[in-house]
Amino acid sequence: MDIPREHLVDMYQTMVKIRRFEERIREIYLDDKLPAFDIAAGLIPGEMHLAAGQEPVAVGMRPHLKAGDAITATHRPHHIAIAQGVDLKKMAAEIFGRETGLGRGKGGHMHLFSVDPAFGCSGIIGEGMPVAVGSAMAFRHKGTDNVALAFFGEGAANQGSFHESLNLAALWNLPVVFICEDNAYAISVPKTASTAIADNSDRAAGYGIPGVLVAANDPVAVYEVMGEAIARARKGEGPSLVEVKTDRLWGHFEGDADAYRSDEFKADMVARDPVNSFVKRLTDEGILNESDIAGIQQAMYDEVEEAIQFALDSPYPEPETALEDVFAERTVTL
Amino acid sequence: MDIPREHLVDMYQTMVKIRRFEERIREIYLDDKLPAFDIAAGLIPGEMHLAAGQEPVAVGMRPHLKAGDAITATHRPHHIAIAQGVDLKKMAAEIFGRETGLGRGKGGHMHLFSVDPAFGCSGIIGEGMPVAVGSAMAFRHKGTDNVALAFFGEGAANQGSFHESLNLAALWNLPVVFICEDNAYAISVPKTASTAIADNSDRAAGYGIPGVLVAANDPVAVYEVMGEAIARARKGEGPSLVEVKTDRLWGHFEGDADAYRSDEFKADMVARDPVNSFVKRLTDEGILNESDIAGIQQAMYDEVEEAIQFALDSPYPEPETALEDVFAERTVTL
Amino acid sequence: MTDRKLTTQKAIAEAIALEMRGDDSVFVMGEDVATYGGIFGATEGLLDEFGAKRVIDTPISETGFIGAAIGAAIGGMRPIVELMFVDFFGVCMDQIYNNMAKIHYFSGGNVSVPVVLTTAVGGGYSDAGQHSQTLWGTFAHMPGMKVVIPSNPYDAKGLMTAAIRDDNPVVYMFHKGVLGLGWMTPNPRATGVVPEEPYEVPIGEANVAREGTDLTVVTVGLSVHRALDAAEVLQEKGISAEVIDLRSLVPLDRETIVASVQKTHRLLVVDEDYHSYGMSGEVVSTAIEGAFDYLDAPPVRVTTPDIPIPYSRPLEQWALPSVDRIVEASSNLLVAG
Amino acid sequence: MTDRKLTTQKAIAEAIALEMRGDDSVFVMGEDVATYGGIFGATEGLLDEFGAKRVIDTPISETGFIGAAIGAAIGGMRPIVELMFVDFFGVCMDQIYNNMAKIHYFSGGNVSVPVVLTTAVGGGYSDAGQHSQTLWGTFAHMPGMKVVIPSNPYDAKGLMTAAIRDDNPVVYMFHKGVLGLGWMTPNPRATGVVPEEPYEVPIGEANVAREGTDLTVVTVGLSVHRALDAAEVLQEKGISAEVIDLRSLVPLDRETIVASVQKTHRLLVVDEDYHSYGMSGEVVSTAIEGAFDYLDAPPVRVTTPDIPIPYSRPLEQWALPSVDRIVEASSNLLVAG
Ligand SMILES: Cc1ncc(C[n+]2csc(CCOP(=O)(O)OP(=O)(O)O)c2C)c(N)n1
Ligand SMILES: Cc1ncc(C[n+]2csc(CCOP(=O)(O)OP(=O)(O)O)c2C)c(N)n1
Ligand SMILES: [Mg+2]
Ligand SMILES: [Mg+2]
Repeated sequence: MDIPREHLVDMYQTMVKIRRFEERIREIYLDDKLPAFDIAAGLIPGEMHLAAGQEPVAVGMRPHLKAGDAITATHRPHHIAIAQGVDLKKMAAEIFGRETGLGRGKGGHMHLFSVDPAFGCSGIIGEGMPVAVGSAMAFRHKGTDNVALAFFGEGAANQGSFHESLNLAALWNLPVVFICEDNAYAISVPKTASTAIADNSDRAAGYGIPGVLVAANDPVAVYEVMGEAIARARKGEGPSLVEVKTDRLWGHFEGDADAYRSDEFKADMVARDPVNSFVKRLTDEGILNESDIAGIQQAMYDEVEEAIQFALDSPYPEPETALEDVFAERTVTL
Repeated sequence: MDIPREHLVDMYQTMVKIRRFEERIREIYLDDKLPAFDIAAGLIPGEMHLAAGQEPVAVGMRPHLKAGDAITATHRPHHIAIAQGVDLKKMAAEIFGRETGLGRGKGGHMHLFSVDPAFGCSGIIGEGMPVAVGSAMAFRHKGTDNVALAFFGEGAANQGSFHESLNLAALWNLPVVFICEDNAYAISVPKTASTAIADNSDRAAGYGIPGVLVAANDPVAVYEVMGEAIARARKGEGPSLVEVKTDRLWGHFEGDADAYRSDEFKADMVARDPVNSFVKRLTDEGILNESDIAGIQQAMYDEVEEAIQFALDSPYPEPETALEDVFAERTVTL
Repeated sequence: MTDRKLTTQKAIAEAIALEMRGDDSVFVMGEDVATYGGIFGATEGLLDEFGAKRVIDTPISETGFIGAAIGAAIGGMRPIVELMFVDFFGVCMDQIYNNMAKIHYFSGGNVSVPVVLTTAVGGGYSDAGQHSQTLWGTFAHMPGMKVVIPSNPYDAKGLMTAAIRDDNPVVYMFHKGVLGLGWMTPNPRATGVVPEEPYEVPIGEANVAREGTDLTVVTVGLSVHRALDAAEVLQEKGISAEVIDLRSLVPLDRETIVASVQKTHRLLVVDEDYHSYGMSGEVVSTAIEGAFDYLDAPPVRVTTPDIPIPYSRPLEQWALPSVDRIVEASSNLLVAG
Repeated sequence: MTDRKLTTQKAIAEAIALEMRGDDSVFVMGEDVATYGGIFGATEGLLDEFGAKRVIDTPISETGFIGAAIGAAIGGMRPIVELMFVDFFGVCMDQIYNNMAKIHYFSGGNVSVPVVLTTAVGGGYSDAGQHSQTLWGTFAHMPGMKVVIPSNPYDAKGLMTAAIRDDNPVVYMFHKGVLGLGWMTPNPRATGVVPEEPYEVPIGEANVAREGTDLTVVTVGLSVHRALDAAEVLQEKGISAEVIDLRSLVPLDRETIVASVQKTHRLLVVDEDYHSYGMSGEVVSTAIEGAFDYLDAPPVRVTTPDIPIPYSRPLEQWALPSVDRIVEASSNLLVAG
């Protein structure tokens, strides 16, 4: 496939942005929790699931998106949100629990919701897949050619909602792309101990839809497969299931001792770090030179820093605002 | 396959018993509710889901069962319970809400539980499949070669529990046989409006287990396929998914106007009534003659009548016994 | 204004039809809602008028299609989604309470989820322990969704209209015994005058179904009918019972409860839901918090005991709140204190 | 008898290990219970001792494996099955409340379902709205399962032993804040003396965690610690608070609540669960029903308001019951009436 240069550059930039964001969140998260780790302490309290290593899954779809497309992601949502273009400042502010955050500090890192672009995520495994089916119903009703994308882990593929969602989307021929981020682990449980077959993409046959395996943690491979799946959905040809073999470079959550993965496994992952592989490829192919790369890095680092600074400069919500936003005001009245 | 005569006769007998039971329940159920149908009235109040037409699914497994095997069935449970050999008197008494019933009148027709044989059913679609997985875990732990059988409708195959149960059983290589009773309808919703693919047996591939379609509503065809699936499970070779295309001759529940199925569809079903086809075959093949058949019918009718009479002769539970059996006494103490 | 009478079931279907005519974003989905018209008739006639694109039969995949209703609502639709019996909530509660009810909050008010979740509740016709529950206490306990329970045709239409127009998730529970279905035990209170035009009954306002002076009976659903029947019996005994139909558990109209108890000085709560940790305790607490000094006797609860609902008729009828139990408890309450 | 001290988390794991040694039918299953030892350490060390056949990591299929625990229990096993966070109940509640909790009843007492369902509850560490709930009111509302909630290591071990030996389904909720985990905010009350031998704490008996004369504080879980801390502050103000740790919501030890209120004449309920339609209302009603004439003032509730639990620390800390809120409400209660 001939990939436009700007798509390659865009994917690379976004990968850098994601990685930088995750690194900075990690630093700040751990900073004030160590040596005596207290999950409730620090600038970012609570659980923190970071996606370093899974950037290819996020950026591969990016060039194929258009305004109005809707995405649901998981408890590990930052990479997807960033790739879709969710406001980075408001996202950072939410993670830091500030009044200026996407959810005014009410949601936190597992509950990032954006109206434009339409993004949502969730702390419950498998919760987002049915929602994507519903987004697609709305698109069909409105007659747009938008697509809904549902991201989920390989662990989530054993949850009942996977089955129900794929059947519904297939039955109703809806514009949904289901993307399984197979990082081989669900917390400590390896896929071999959770999944009766090797590739979830093979489960697509149970719904009569295409199932495609992307065996490499490579943005270009994801780009190609996602391009087809999204195009298919846009044309009204129905849903697809895409599975990407990817790597979670760090622990399940920050603070995870990660003792369930061998040192060898972890070293192998580091060796095949997708950001490094991709930059090497772009350099080898002459698409980017060293100064391009430095420029991109600087720009992305700046953008991330600006977002974090925005968060840090923002006020915490007033305690009593906890009572607000439970219910919306009625818009329609008599 | 060479089927022992006694198996054929046994299956026929059981079909007759089932059909007679369902007919009598139907008569009594409707008798005191018509012409002004009041679901709460009569000797048998509440919902009533009868399985006339689905006898082949039930009797086909029967000759392959052995003591200790466990079965979970659905809201339409009578045929399976009878085929497994659940005490017909206690079952009838439960349906009539009597103190002598399997559940002392607490469960009713959707909640028949028997310890020996181990039988349970449920009013919630898909609820029994995970339970069968657990029965199989217990068998494995105890080192028996027993098998757990989970029956469910084609409608239930779109419920999340189907997916989770098949994956678990396959992953753990457990002795479970999942049997889909495909009567083409879930209440009024035809399978074509609920299921993205034609045959649920094809979904077995998503779990790496055998999926077998029995395309005819025929006890012998079921017998053969179930024989293999049960033998496989007993040998420790793991679970299977069996799908049987069958017919629900009557409405979803008694009182259902059944307007969603065409007259032609219904007439076709009656024309291929499996009890009639089977008796014809047994007669044609010289396995039974007219007097055998008359004898079997009489015996089965008598058994059914005896069970119903037992129920009618049994007292209703005392109202206050409603408070009993919520909790079991502790058996283990300090 | 005519005197046209409808059953509660037809009043619900009419409210939906009127909103669907006026608002293209309203659609209906659920098991057997289209061809069958809903097992309890709440969507009767809609398929014929609006077609299969707006009245959608679903597979038995409650997590899937209720979750889909959420996505559709976020995307600008106003879905009405049916959970056939409330008893089935356990297969899909995550989508309901963790997702539908919380997204607005998580989003800091930016995302709205205008779903109406309809569901049938209640027992009394021997449908046993997985088809007879009310479980309104369970739904009302969890924040972020309104919970309404009409007891008559007028309220049923008005509350449905209000629910569809509400920008929040609304759980709309219809008791099978108040619907006026031909195949249920006849109930004259299930038919009543219903205006033909659209109107709203505001969500969160209780209804004083009968005025009285000696005690307050607070209840909801079919038990409103039982309480009204009991009030007539009590009247003959010289006891004047005020009957409050809560109509909505979330928001709960605590003011009306408190005002009535301040007037009558005695409270009886009738709750078809399980006794403990539910509605009855909340209503008692509300009265205590607002009218402690007015009470002449401790409030009394007539509820379904903490047992699965039994099948056999003598067991079930004994367990559920009945006119007799209300009359007896009211009479005792009047001499207590 | 030694003075050996354990954290609550280790006390739970020890109770399980002791029962597994003595009874081959006991086994453990759940997400991350084996290699990881349970996200909250409740199954720490069990894989090493008992192996992968009796300590089983599961896929993320709560309906599947909790349902399987039911089947195994009916088949003669005594499974301990973990629902990682109670907040996840919505994906599998059908198996829990409609199946596990009702089979014994439906069978007229013929079938037993001795499952222990362990689950982590509670907030306070900014884990937001889908990982911070207690929801014990929800579980306690539905009949057929016992519900226990230890607040300290001694009770944790004794209640776990009792739960495993019980022939009924027992929901065993451990509050993350009482476990003594190294990565949670340090809590001295989470470590305590635990006998090495097996023993039972009877299910259904509340514990008077502190005796007092001026008011009764009824609570459960981490809020017991908050109440005890508040009692110390109140003591300095000259107020003597009795603190009751319910330990079990089903069965509920109503006698102990009533007796205490009869003694102190004032009741404060502290409930980390949502305010309405839950535990707090049930405890208030229990006191009213049993000690109406003894009360000098209406009971007061300190609870989590009816909002999803917010993430941001100032919001969350404001919303959950705190020592300050208990002290303030107690002080006000003492001058009320
Ligand atoms: C219904 C439910 N069960 C369990 C959990 C706890 N949990 C959170 S993340 C996780 C693992 C998810 O694995 P996977 O889907 O592969 O995603 P990954 O973490 O690898 O990105 C689990 C079990 C949950 N949040 N929701
Ligand atoms: C979780 C759940 N959803 C819906 C229902 C209502 N219901 C009862 S039977 C039925 C149809 C079942 O169809 P199928 O599984 O094909 O079995 P059949 O009735 O055809 O034997 C439905 C939807 C239920 N009991 N449980
Ligand atoms: Mg994973
Ligand atoms: Mg069917």
